Amino acid sequence: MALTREQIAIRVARELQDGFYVNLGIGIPTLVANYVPEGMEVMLQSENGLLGMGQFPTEDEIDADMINAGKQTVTTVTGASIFSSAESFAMIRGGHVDLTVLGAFEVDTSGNIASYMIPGKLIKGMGGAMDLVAGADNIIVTMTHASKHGESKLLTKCSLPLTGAGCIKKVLTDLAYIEIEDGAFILKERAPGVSVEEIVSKTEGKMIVPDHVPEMVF
Amino acid sequence: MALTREQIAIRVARELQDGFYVNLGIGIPTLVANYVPEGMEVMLQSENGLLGMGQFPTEDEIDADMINAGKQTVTTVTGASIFSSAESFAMIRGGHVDLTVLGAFEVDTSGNIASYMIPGKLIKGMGGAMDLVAGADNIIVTMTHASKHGESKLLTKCSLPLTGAGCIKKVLTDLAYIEIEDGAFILKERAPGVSVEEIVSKTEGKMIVPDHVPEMVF
Amino acid sequence: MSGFNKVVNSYEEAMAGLKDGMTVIAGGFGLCGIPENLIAQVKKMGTKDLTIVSNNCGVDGFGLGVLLEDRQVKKMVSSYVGENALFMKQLLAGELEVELTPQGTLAEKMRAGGAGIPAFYTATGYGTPVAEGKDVREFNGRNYILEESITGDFAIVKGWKADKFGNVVYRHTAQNFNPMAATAGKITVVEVEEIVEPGELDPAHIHTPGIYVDRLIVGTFEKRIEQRTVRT
Amino acid sequence: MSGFNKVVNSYEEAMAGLKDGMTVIAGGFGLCGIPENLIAQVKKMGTKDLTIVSNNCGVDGFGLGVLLEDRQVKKMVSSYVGENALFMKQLLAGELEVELTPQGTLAEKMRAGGAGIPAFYTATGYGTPVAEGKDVREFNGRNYILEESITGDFAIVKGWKADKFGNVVYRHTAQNFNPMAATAGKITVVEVEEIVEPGELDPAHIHTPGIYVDRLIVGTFEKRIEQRTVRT
Repeated sequence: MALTREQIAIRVARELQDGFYVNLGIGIPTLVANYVPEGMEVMLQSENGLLGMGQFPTEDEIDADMINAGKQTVTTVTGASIFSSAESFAMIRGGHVDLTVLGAFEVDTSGNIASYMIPGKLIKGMGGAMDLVAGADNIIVTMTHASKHGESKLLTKCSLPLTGAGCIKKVLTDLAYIEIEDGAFILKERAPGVSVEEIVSKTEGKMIVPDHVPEMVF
Repeated sequence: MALTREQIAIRVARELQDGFYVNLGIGIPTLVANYVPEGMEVMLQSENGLLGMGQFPTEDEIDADMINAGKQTVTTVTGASIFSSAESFAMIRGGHVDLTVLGAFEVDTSGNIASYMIPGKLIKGMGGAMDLVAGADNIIVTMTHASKHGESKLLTKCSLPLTGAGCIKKVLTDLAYIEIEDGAFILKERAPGVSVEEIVSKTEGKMIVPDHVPEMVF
Repeated sequence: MSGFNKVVNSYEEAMAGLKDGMTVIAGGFGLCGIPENLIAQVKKMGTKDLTIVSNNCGVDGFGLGVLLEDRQVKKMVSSYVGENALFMKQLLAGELEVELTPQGTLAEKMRAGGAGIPAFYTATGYGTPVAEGKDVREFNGRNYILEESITGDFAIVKGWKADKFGNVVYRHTAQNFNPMAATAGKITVVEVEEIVEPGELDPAHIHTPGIYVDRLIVGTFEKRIEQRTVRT
Repeated sequence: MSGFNKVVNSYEEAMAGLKDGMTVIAGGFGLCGIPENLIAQVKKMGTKDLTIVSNNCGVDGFGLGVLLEDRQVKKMVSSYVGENALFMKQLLAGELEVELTPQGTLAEKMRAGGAGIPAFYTATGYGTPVAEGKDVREFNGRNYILEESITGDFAIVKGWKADKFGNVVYRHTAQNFNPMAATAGKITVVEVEEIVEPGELDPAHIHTPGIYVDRLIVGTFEKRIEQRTVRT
């Protein structure tokens, strides 16, 4: 079975470490905050200028001046700091964020990522995504393995305009956890009940399959 | 008579305008603060990170954490702000300071200034002077017109290592107020009782003498 | 206005001198911390052919979006413009130019503009459409692109509190792009919720020192929320 | 150390890992806002061949000056080194290397280093000895030189108050180079006068967010005054 959105978030959360500063993108990445392992503390960075993002506010707490990068109303945790966009991206570009999780349209075996633009169709802009992928050492891309029409999103070469070049090393899809190394996808883990054959068949780019590919356990 | 240090400061103070942000260098420039015209407000910037520098503290007010760029203990005025060195030089480099007054060893007819180093003799460093001369539009250099041995400090070409190239337009010496334009010193005003001839004789670089050179009045 | 009193008393005075074809840098992120009334004044003035530098372009009918209604905007420099149907329409019709700029690069371009740094290198955008036509240079084995700074004829900024000297503090995440915008305008106009007595702001905690501020005005704000999310 | 508790309990622990030949960035301006005890710890450790990046090099017998006594410093990157006889002696004897860097360029190099900007253009130093060997480029009719950023193996920083998360505020002009130094160390060590309870610092007025801070220690400080000037 393909992973649910929640299972994707749970699997990503296993990459967290105590004391990590983490930037979570919009969508599935946001859910990761719900699965921080017991006894572990992480601090969420929101690129509009907030370190130490808390949960959504109650009706009484709502404040138009306190939002996250998804423009959602939020709160802060104890130990938070608030700063300018320049300072926020100094943190991001300077490599101070320990883990970045974000979505994508496509990734390829060179570690390229396309996530912000479908020419002639979707021209919204890259927001902070280009800075996030260029600045972070430790990035996990979460995405569906293939489109609704079955077209692979793990490619030899991205077809869409790039968000970043050669910067992605870890991809978690609904079917598998994959690392990118020396111009190939390395199949590291598969979703429960999903066969290596299915994953390979839905992967357009070169994939290396180790002898043993453990199944994820939830 | 050559101008006294106080007269130099008084003459510079005439260039102040209400609402000016001013950076005053160490030495004679510092004295300018004592001669701000009645009814006029200026705010002093100190490049270690203080805008709105006040007078020296009383014994009771002395605080090791409140100093100016000359490392002297100071106070702040109402409306002051305190910030990092990066922010301070963003102001300076970005051209936000209205007037900069600083000393020099030499200036030349190309607007070059040498003020920080005498090779083999004095190797203290440029401090903030290079940023100040590069960042400001409106700079007044104060200096003695000639050395104790009578050697001119207003040259065709600076002999010492430069602090800045082509950035000086106004020089006030103990003998004259001079502007630099199109590769020449323009003699604008002379110290009371000092002849044009004396000034010209003590100026090594090309000097243009207008028909009328008014005497400064104190 | 005399000495260091930056306070003006009308929005007309606040935006006096704005002319067709000028570049305006605006603070704000989404609808948070945007200079609502200064934008409304620009709409009222009807100034045309503006280049607007702002992370976003508001929404239909609010924020910078209102300047699209009478086609006052020639070009937007933004990182994300996805919340605005009229924007998309004008863009696809070729009536509006957009220069998509990564958010961190945009923030840094404003800061650099205000700080006298004409250009800087960043890895952001290397190998992407953003890098097209830009210099590439290697430092320590990695490739970076050269980005030039931005300055504006005007900067319009939303603060929380200020004193008459133009010292400004921002509230919560309404800070965002405002401090950088404030440094990068030839004329910087700040509107705030409250003007406090001189000396009330702690000198060590001022976000925007008055040296960057030319005009200051107090206004009232709608503060529309873009994504109202609550927990129950 | 667990979670976000950055507090360490000894200066040994604070500077653990410092090795011969490393680069150390230090906050402070003159003797104001210098990490006195961290410097003393470096002296105690006897680490050699250090490159020290700091606006000044202390005075004879205090501040970074103490590191000269046992010749621990190979190279200083500073804007002004005029207050130190031992420094001059070692420099003129060729026992010490100095890279004179304009003060604003030095501050910006540290900030850039922390912010992932490998290099930037500035007009500061164009046409002077500082420009030697550096790229020159024209923007809008003016010449600028390319300056590369600075990062350090360690950054040593003096704060006023901090919470256990490493959020730091500085006192008065003891801020100076400290915030930039804090961003530019692979390992950033901050010593403060007081560690306050979590939540006590206003999130909007933190000078150095905890993300930059690896180790935090509370110390006592002499705070020597370099130029005691009083009015009567």
